[in-house]
Amino acid sequence: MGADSSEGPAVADAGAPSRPGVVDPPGAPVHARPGDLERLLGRYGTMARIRAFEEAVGRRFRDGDIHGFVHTSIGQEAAATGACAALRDGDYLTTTHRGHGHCLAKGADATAMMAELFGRETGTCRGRGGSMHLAQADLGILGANGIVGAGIPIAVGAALAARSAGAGAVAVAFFGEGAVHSGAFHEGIGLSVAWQVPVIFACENNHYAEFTPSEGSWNGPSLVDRAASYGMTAISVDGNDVFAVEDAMSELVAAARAGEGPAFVELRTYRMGGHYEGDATPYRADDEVERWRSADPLARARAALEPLGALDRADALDAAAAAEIEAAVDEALAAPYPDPASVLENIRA
Amino acid sequence: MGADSSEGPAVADAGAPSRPGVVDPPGAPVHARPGDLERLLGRYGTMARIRAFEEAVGRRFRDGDIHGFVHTSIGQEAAATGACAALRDGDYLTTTHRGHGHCLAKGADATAMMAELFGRETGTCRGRGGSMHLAQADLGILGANGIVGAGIPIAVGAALAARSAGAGAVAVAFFGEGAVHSGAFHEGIGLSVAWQVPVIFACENNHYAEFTPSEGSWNGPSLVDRAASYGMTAISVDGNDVFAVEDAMSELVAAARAGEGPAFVELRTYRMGGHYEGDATPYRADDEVERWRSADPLARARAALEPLGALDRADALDAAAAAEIEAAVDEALAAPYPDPASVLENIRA
Amino acid sequence: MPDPSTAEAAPPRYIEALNRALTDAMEADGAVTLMGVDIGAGGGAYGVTRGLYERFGAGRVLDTPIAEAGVLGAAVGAAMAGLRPVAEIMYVDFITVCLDPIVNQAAKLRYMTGGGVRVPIVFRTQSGAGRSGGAQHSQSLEGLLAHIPGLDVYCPADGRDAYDLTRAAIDADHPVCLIENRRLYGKRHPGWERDPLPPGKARVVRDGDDVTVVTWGRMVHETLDAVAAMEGGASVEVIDLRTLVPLDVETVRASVARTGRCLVVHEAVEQFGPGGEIVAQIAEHALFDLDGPVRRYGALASPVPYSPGLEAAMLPGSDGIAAAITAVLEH
Amino acid sequence: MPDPSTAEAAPPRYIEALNRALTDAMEADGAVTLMGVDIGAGGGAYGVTRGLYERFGAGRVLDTPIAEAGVLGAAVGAAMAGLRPVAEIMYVDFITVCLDPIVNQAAKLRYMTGGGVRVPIVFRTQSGAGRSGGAQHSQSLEGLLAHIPGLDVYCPADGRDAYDLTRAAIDADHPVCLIENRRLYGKRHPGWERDPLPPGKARVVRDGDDVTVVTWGRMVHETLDAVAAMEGGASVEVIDLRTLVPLDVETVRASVARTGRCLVVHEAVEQFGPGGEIVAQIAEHALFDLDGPVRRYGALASPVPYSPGLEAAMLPGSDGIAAAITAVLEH
Ligand SMILES: Cc1ncc(C[n+]2csc(CCOP(=O)(O)OP(=O)(O)O)c2C)c(N)n1
Ligand SMILES: Cc1ncc(C[n+]2csc(CCOP(=O)(O)OP(=O)(O)O)c2C)c(N)n1
Ligand SMILES: [Mg+2]
Ligand SMILES: [Mg+2]
Repeated sequence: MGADSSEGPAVADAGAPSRPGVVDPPGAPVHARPGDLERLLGRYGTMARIRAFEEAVGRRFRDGDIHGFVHTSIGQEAAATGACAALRDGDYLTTTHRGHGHCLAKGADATAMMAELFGRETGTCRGRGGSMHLAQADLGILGANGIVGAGIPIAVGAALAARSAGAGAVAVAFFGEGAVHSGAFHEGIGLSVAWQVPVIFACENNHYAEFTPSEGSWNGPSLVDRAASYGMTAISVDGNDVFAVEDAMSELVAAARAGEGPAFVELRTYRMGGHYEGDATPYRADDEVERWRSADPLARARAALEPLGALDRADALDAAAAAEIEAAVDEALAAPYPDPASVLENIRA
Repeated sequence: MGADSSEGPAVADAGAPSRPGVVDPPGAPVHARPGDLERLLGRYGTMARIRAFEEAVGRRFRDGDIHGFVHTSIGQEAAATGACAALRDGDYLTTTHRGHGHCLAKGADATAMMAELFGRETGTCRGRGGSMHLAQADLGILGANGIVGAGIPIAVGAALAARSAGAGAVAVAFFGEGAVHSGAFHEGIGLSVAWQVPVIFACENNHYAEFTPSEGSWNGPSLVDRAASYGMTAISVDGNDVFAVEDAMSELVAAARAGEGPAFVELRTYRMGGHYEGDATPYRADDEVERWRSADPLARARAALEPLGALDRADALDAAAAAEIEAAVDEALAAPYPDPASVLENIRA
Repeated sequence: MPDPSTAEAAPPRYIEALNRALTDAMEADGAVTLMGVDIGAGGGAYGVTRGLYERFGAGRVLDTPIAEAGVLGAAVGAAMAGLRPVAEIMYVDFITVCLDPIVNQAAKLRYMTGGGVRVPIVFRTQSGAGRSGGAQHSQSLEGLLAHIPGLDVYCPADGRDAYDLTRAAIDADHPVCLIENRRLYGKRHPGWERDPLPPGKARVVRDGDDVTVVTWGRMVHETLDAVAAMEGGASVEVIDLRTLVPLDVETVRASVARTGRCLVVHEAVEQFGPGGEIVAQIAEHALFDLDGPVRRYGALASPVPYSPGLEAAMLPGSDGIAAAITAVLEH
Repeated sequence: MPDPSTAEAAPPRYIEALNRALTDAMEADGAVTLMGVDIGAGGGAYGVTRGLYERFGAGRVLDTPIAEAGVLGAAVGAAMAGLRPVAEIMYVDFITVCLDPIVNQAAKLRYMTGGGVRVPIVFRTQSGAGRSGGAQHSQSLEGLLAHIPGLDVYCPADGRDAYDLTRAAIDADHPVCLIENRRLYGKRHPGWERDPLPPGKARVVRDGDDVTVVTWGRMVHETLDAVAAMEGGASVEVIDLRTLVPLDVETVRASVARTGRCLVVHEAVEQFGPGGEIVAQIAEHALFDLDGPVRRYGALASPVPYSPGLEAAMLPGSDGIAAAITAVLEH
């Protein structure tokens, strides 16, 4: 997942040759109507919390409080926020190594998450999991995952259980566009189609898989064509427009709840940071990052809030998010580490 | 792979409920022109040899001379014969648990193959492999395989090596339609597209995977649509018409040799026997089998030979095949078993 | 558990005991859900699940395409979301295509979540060489699974344990690998009226004073055959471990303390195989109880050959076991 | 092999030795072809393959999508068709998604074909816990691989062996699993000027008379640290196995015959782990050389926890090794 910089040379200084560029960013403001104000502010607040969380993660990582690999989702907040806004209690999700945003958006507590990243007993996983294994079963968060693609069939199985339970719940598998080449993607999607279970495959296309740009590298079809070929609804949306994501997801989720089977959505976005914290991204051009900065999902929400005269409320949400995360960091830093004597707990049940 | 009838109850008497039927067989004669006579007789001879081989396998299995699982390809002779007719020395193939026909058609010696099935030292694999692991590297036969899907990426790798070697060789992966759901199929096809190597994916659609009919069971796209979605040429041909198979394969192989990358072909056929020798096929209707009998690839070739006045020559080929296989059986049965002291040979190289 | 109605004259075959255990577990708990290739309408490659599809329907006995990694991953998700999946891997050799859901997901999820999730899942599979299945259908891979913390590994050797360990596996709230032996499927074993033993409890199948043989699965029977055929009347204690994880070291240690000699027999390859654990447990904790070397007898370090004579040379069998017992006794 | 130009003042880092071995092997033989996720233009997740893409081109250093089972399967086919592939699995933990080409294909093909094919292939991967990688990025799984006949397993512990074992792995005409240790990547180890040893030859890293410690990989250094820090001046012999398959039992046995005591140390989980094999070899063949129990010291039977304190409690380290040595000596 990244270089163990304390002991091996990091890849950061690799002189990688230039690579094909990625697509241009979409830059328009979020498409909101006046009646959407409260909803937009709600979404903005979630995005601000994710942003504040991820920025704090970066700082704490540099300060050595976060022990393992950590991958942040700065620039991808609208995807997590919009998608999870379409979900309700009882729904499930699985996510990846880059899952902080999904967990927060599904309702996980920032303090418990931060404590998990700090390896504390008060963490969501009592410090056993870390960033790549964040989970909270009572919120339907069945886990981040360190194995690319592994969460996809897990979500299909959760959807199977949801269908058996009959309460109309759905499952969402979040994964990156790098995962679509894996057998887990194919087998998971194939099963979902065979079983016609209520699962949404939410593919965050942030255009990179580690150091490799995903466009143009492997030939083959577009993400949407790929998914559609299995015989399911497959759409692509501007993943940096939180309402576009929410609206698309809401439709797919409603269909899944109604028994119409699985669906796929590509959420087009961009990873503003490195693959992992500490990755200096020698493999991509600075101007590409700059261009995508203009498509920042928070900025685009603000651009929609501005004409509604709500920028001050957005500022207040920023401040609240900053305060919440700062408090979360402080509280988490003060929390105890697990007792080493408890190391063998919870291996069997 | 099948029931160990000596010690466990066989599945043969399972009272399986009725299942959806399979598609109707194509029954027209092989489409041959007068100038094709010698070629058609050549193909007929190969098919007759495969048929005779498989029938002998069935008999020897019932007599206890074949020790392990064995899967025959009666009804599928045109696919193996037509496809391999498009290949030349230096080309590679991988096949499956149902691979006798492909090996014979690519040039393997019937006596050595039979000896392999009998577990003899003179077998193609010195009795170490058996039916599911037939191989002959000097003929480019990189192996039958007991793991569904496993041969697909192996063929992709052989094609990569062939491209590196620069002599215009291609690789063919034979596999059943049941394999397309596996990760190995997806990952193998994906790599072939990424690397644009000269490999042909030859999917023999015999309509069953073990006891499960493949049509209608898993939803999802047709085989051709599935393959085409990866961005390669994908066609479907009447797999019981040896010329249709040969012509289609010749075109795809020529394109691959010319550097045009991978391609896919569905060979529509039917497994006349059980999944394995000893399978009483309670899961399919007798009349379905009868209907497909009218599409027997050998009968269809004979139907084309008849107007050309060549039925007597076909009879002679049948007789020659019968004699060859009878001699092969006798010679193989007379061959020695491997010396048990040699059990640890060839583990490392 | 052996109630009057099941304690019939002839004990059920091993395969019938498995089928009955699945049936009873499905009757007892509507969350128990089967999935696998050809287990539904087809009744399973060997017929273990025969009749269950008809009885419980396609919603609880799920046929799947040949996509084992997907199926097992789905089973993991289903287990976390309230079902109790029993996922079949047709041959243990095929774990190579679906190891991630077993090893990196099921085995670790409860631990990684600090106890936040339960993963009640059974990976049903079977092994059993000696019938020319070839190198890809003949392996005994229980040692790989037993090395992964978070997985229980059960290897029933007779009908009674086929029933009890299947029920126990399904009842467990953690992942269990249940490894049946296909060469036992057709057999009727005495002892059906035995009281059930829990996982983690070994069974002394035969009492003896001179040497302890520790084994499991089909090798229990090969060992009993070997002992029955042995000349000279050495007194051999035979222990069936029944489950590798949890491992009943106590029963083994107590036996070795009495006999002073020990042989571990398994069908798996000896090299870096499961027998090493048992030998090591004795060498670490019971060394001074020993009057002679503790030995292993397993398969040779080779892929399983197809040809019967080679396969017999590669696999442990009753003759070899008898010879190994004699060697341990003579040392 | 250590020629004047490479015998520079400061020994190369372990990672540089690996890179140099790959470079030299690629220079020496045009059939050597690298493939793996991000190994090309990106230079590898840890930089092991840095510069090779630029030097040898995209035709010999193949970046691949995240499809390890496909990549390794392709490597098997390429190996049979004339290339000498070196396929990277970024973390040994990921063998769970691509075990079939390793275990059922590469390891068995030469045997199954009666010697008809050669499969010259290297599966390059790395392990190394202790940095909060979490349960799916911290396992030591060499024991699984060592149990499969047909696979060699090499675990270089220093720069010299990183170079020599990589070259040997690539030169071998059979499949080799080369397991690097990422926590050694940045280290410069003494001994670069040593003569190369072949696979299957253990190395006595430190002579001693009172107890033999058998280990490999990073634990070699933890053991040396432990011994250096121990009070009382016990004379500890430390053996680096270097390769698990082939296994140099002779060197171990000869040492134990002298010292009479033995401890096996590994980073892998103890339960059904690779240490069992070594203990068993001693118990089987050198029991009467022993003056005390032979012990194992490996990781606890738990998924690897994330939190540093838990992880330290789970993994073997130099303090624990010292305590284990003392315990073995005191018995
Ligand atoms: C099976 C597997 N192979 C490789 C890796 C190493 N790896 C971690 S993240 C990653 C890239 C994933 O890219 P993508 O799916 O696009 O997600 P993103 O990081 O962009 O969010 C890789 C190759 C892994 N964790 N698991
Ligand atoms: C990975 C794996 N899963 C399951 C099996 C058991 N199995 C053997 S053949 C087969 C059906 C294959 O069907 P298909 O690909 O259509 O080939 P056919 O037998 O029809 O030629 C199955 C499920 C296997 N050998 N490997
Ligand atoms: Mg990405
Ligand atoms: Mg088929």
